[in-house]
Amino acid sequence: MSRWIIDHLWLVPAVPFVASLAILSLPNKQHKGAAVLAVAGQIVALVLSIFAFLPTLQVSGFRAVQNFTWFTFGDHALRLGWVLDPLAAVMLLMITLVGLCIFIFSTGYMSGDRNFVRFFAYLSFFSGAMLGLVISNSLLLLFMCWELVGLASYLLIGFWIERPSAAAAAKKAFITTRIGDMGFFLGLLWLYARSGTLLFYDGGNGCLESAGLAMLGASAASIALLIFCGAVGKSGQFPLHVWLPDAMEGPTPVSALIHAATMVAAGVFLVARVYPIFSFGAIDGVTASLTVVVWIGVTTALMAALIAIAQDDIKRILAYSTVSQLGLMMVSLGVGGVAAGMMHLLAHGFFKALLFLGAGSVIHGCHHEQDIRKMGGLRRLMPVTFLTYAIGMMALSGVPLFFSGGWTKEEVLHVTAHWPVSRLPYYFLLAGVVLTALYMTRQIIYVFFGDRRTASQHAQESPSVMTVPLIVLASCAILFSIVLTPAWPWLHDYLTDGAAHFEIARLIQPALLLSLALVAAGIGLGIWMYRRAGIPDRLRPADTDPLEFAQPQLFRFLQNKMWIDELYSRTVVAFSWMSARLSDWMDRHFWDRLVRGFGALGQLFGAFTASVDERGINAGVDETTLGTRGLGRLVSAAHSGQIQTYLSVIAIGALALLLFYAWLA
Amino acid sequence: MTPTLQIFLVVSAALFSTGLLAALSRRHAIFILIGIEMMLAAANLNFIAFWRFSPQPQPPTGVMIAIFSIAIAAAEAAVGLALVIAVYRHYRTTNVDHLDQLKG
Amino acid sequence: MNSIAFVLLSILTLAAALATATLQKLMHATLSFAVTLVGVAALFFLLGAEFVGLVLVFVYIGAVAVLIVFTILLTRRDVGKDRGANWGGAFLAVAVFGGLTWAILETQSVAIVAPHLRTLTVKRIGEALMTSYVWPLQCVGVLLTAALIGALVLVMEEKR
Amino acid sequence: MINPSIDGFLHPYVSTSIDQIFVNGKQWLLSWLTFAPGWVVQIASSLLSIIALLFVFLSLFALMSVLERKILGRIQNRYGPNRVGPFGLLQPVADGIKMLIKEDIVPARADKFVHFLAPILIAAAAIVVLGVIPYGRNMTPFTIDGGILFFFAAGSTTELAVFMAGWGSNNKFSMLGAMRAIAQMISYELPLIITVLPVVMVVGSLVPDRIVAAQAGYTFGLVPHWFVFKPWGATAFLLFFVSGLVESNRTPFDVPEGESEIVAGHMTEYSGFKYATFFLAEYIGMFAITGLATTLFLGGWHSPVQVLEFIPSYVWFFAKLSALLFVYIWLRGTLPRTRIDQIMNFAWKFMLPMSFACVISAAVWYYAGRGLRGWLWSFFVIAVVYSALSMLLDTQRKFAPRTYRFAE
Repeated sequence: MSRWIIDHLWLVPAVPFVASLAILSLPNKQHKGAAVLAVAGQIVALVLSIFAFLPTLQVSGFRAVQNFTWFTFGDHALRLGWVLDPLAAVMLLMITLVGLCIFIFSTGYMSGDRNFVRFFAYLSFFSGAMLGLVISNSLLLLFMCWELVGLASYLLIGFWIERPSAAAAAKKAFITTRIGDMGFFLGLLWLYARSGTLLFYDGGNGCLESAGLAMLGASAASIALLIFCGAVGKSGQFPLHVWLPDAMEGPTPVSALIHAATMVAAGVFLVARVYPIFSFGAIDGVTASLTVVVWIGVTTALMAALIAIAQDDIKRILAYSTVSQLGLMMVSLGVGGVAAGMMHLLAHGFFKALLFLGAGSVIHGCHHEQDIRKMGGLRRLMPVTFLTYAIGMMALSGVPLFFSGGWTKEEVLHVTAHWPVSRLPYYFLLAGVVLTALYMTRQIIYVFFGDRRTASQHAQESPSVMTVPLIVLASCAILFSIVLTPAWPWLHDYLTDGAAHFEIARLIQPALLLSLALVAAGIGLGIWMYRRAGIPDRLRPADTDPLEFAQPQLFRFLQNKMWIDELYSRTVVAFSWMSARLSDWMDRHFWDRLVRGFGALGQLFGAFTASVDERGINAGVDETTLGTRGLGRLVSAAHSGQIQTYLSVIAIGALALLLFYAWLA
Repeated sequence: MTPTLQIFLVVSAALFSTGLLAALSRRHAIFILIGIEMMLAAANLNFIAFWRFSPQPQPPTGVMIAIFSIAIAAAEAAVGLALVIAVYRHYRTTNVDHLDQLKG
Repeated sequence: MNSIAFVLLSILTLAAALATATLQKLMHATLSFAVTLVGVAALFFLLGAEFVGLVLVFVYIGAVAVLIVFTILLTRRDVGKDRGANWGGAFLAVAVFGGLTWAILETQSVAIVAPHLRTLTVKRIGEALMTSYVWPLQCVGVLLTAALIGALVLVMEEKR
Repeated sequence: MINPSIDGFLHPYVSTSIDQIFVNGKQWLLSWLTFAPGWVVQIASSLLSIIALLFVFLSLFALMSVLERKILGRIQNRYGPNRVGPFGLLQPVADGIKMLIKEDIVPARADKFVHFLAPILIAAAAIVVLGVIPYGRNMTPFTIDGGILFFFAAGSTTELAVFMAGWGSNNKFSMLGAMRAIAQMISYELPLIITVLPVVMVVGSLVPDRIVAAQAGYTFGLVPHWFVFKPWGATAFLLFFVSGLVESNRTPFDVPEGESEIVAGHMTEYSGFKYATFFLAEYIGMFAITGLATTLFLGGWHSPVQVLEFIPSYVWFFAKLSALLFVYIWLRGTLPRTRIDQIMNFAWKFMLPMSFACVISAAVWYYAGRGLRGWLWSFFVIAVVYSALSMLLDTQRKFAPRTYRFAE
């Protein structure tokens, strides 16, 4: 069994790919068929992932690798492959499980969309690419899948092409991530140039194993940073985070699957995967590259959390929280807590998907209204959505003990606290925790409490096909914490090749109390601030945010995302416009002239050769043709059209041949 | 006396030239075809005769070739006759003397 | 093998062939063509190639001859007499026959008597067809199919 | 070949000797010629066989002609011929005499030669074919390697003969009849031969004796191993039977001599003994086809159950033969005449594909190990093809306007 799955691990991504192809070949009306195909593909992938998960449980530090030669040029053989280790296995499980829920959800959410079929084709395509990314054992293969998921996200963000905003967002996402991928690709090339292989694990001489690492030497840090660029782009870290909020233009299931649960986590996963390069030559767990990672993570986490406070679009809030959570994961990776980061990634995958789907359900209920200020009072109208959403919110804002998010955040904070370089990140993260609790509370209050406002007048609970995935994900978000508790840190040890053992004493720690206090503070603050949000009082009109009322400049600053987009459009975009204009001018006035000059030369030469033809050659040719024609006339006379004449000629020929042979003999 | 290979060859030669005669002297398109069929039959007779008179045992090459050539001759006859009919449809004649539109 | 039978058969065959080449009535000529083929088949029997003989009768009498008479009937306009034999053709045929016979009689290596025949069973032919001649067999199959379709297309009335 | 272990209340040797009585008789007669050279003996033996054949089948023809008329009479609720002799059994004699003394008319515009040759050729073709059928244990008149092929090769001469008859008697009806006859004969020759293929494939030989021998043996002594009990065999048998009907121009496929439309088809201009010859040829052809069917599918001269093996083999053979003949007569009494275009469509659109299906399913049966599995598989193949065909051919216009593509 285990042998089989290791040999056929490629099936896991292959199945959704095939499904997407099949769906693409369907007629545009075939909604049911498309849905069935996609979900079936996802289910198969899930089952296969479970099969793949089992063998990794048996031995700690299990790692099975399967490499093959893609093509050979000269004496180099470019080899690809797939790897099955705890990291890949848990990612597979998470992606397929969440993906399945989201697929089912979107059969309800997208019902009645004209391009239903296309949507599911893209979705399956994405899931295939993502799974491939997770299992790939070669940086090149990983890069390919990386680009494929980029493409999928582009297609899905711009799914509603008719909306200009969607098209723009898609372009933005694609270009922005491309900037990061540029760095990634450079890093890849450099890595290949130094170590001569792109395989991660290759029986001792893969680029993540001692031999390969040794070859990197001093350049490891730079390579790591270049690769990190890709991660920054993909998972929306600080300089390149601008595309992620805009990506919310896509359908909500897409935001849930791609821009919350899986794809944006790919960056984190990448760092975790090539961690040996980052940590190469580390002095007590600190290297230059890791430090960069930490600071960028911290910046992102805090900034995004701040911006999230002042957003009104329900999905944008979640998007910014995603960004900040990703920053959190980056920090934990940077400070050396790979396991912690991955755990948070997984937990986050569940509850963030849950939140997005909840948001989707809310939006669906409110007839595609996304502004939270227009909602409210949905608590009674959509009870299931409300409960699940609340669970998600708790998990996100890290309420301890019962919610997976809490435990993982504990882990992260724990490792961050012991970072030898500085304690600043730790404090920032604590602030981040408070902020997270705050903006989630704000959102909950706006959306579910209070009395109904314009959009939520006629809202009603979504169909079960949408609510059931919510419930499943919610239960995941809770039950998942079983394997996370410090009392029985099974997942942690599973990821760090240790052996888990139960010890109730570790359950309660001082840090726990601290974070409890922080979360309580955040939520309390939120409730206090927004207790009468949306209710006009004597000074403040209904649709102004209490914070805005209190601190207009600060609020505007945050609301406009700290003017980072504006900054970019002033600098980067303007610069590229400039250069484009310049090259255009060059093209018109310089290169064109040059080309025309050459053209003139050519014409001159042509005229010359033409004259030579006229004078020198033609006459002879004409003579020849005339001669040929005359000959043809002569011969064609013999062509009488009488079959029997031909026959007799043949017979005469045969006879002549016979006689000739006789004469020879 | 038992017939030698020579006799057979002479017979088949006679058959062949009779076919040739038919193909050359007849004016009717179908009979040109028949003449060709007869020549083929003569050729088959040769093949069989040579196989029979070759040292035995031996792979039955002659027989094989004869069988194949019979099959091919059948195909040829079918197409040829179809052609004759098609030609007849156009020119209302099967006299090859009148079918010389292809003259140079 | 039986020389009397041989003589009779060859006389029959050649006579029928000559009739085919010369008879004025098309239908008679066709029938004598059939007789010719029967004679050839009988010669095959004499040579110990029963299978080929049977196939010859089967294909020619059963199919080709019928096809021919059908064609003659379908192109009926100028059936009847087929005038004007071509003496040049006759001369040429005689010349070819003379040349061939002369050559055959000159060649000493063919003046041999048949060795003892190891009977050629249909089974052996079948095995040969299925082993060493399988590709030719397939090709002939394709050829026949093509011929069938081609003939059909040719004789189909063109819609106008 | 002789199987002495025959249980039964007759003494085995007695039964054996009865079984082989004709063979031994022939040997005895030939033993008088020991002094003569070999080829004389050869010729004499073949002459003996021929005489026996002619005797048996001509008498069978006579019997058949009267029995058919009587049975048809029963079917049509009237007496058959019952005046000449006991139960009118001498009717054929009277007919024969009548035919012989009738005037033999040859039309003035007819092609005398061809017109004369046609009946001879047709009768010859019909009779020659009888030579290769095994009528009993060691009772095959002429064992040719590739006898089945010989059967069809000689049988295919019939078409030319029919054509000669039609063309020779320079008559519109004759020509038309001949055209129809040839058209349907050629069309049905394909299914006829292709349905033989599975048997030949399975047995691996074209020799009728081998085919009969391959059908020997019983399961539980009750179910004989005849090919008709295999799915492909059953289908092939049915197809073969129908094609045989057509080949011998019997109802419901007797358009060539459909008296309501064209007086008597290619026999219109024939009278007297020539007509009788045609009649004879038709019946002999019928016997030949049914005999071949018996040989190929009904286990030749084998007895249906083991305990009855003491009954001589030729008895069994002729019993089966007459059963099939009875079915022929029965059909003639039952079915109306089909239209020529319907016959053609049936041939090309149904019979041919089905017979190919038979070949395939025989192959399947062979390679799926001849047992129950093979049985089921081949049945499956047949069923699939059949249902597919029935779906494809289910046109709404059942009563198509008649179209003549065969005679202009």
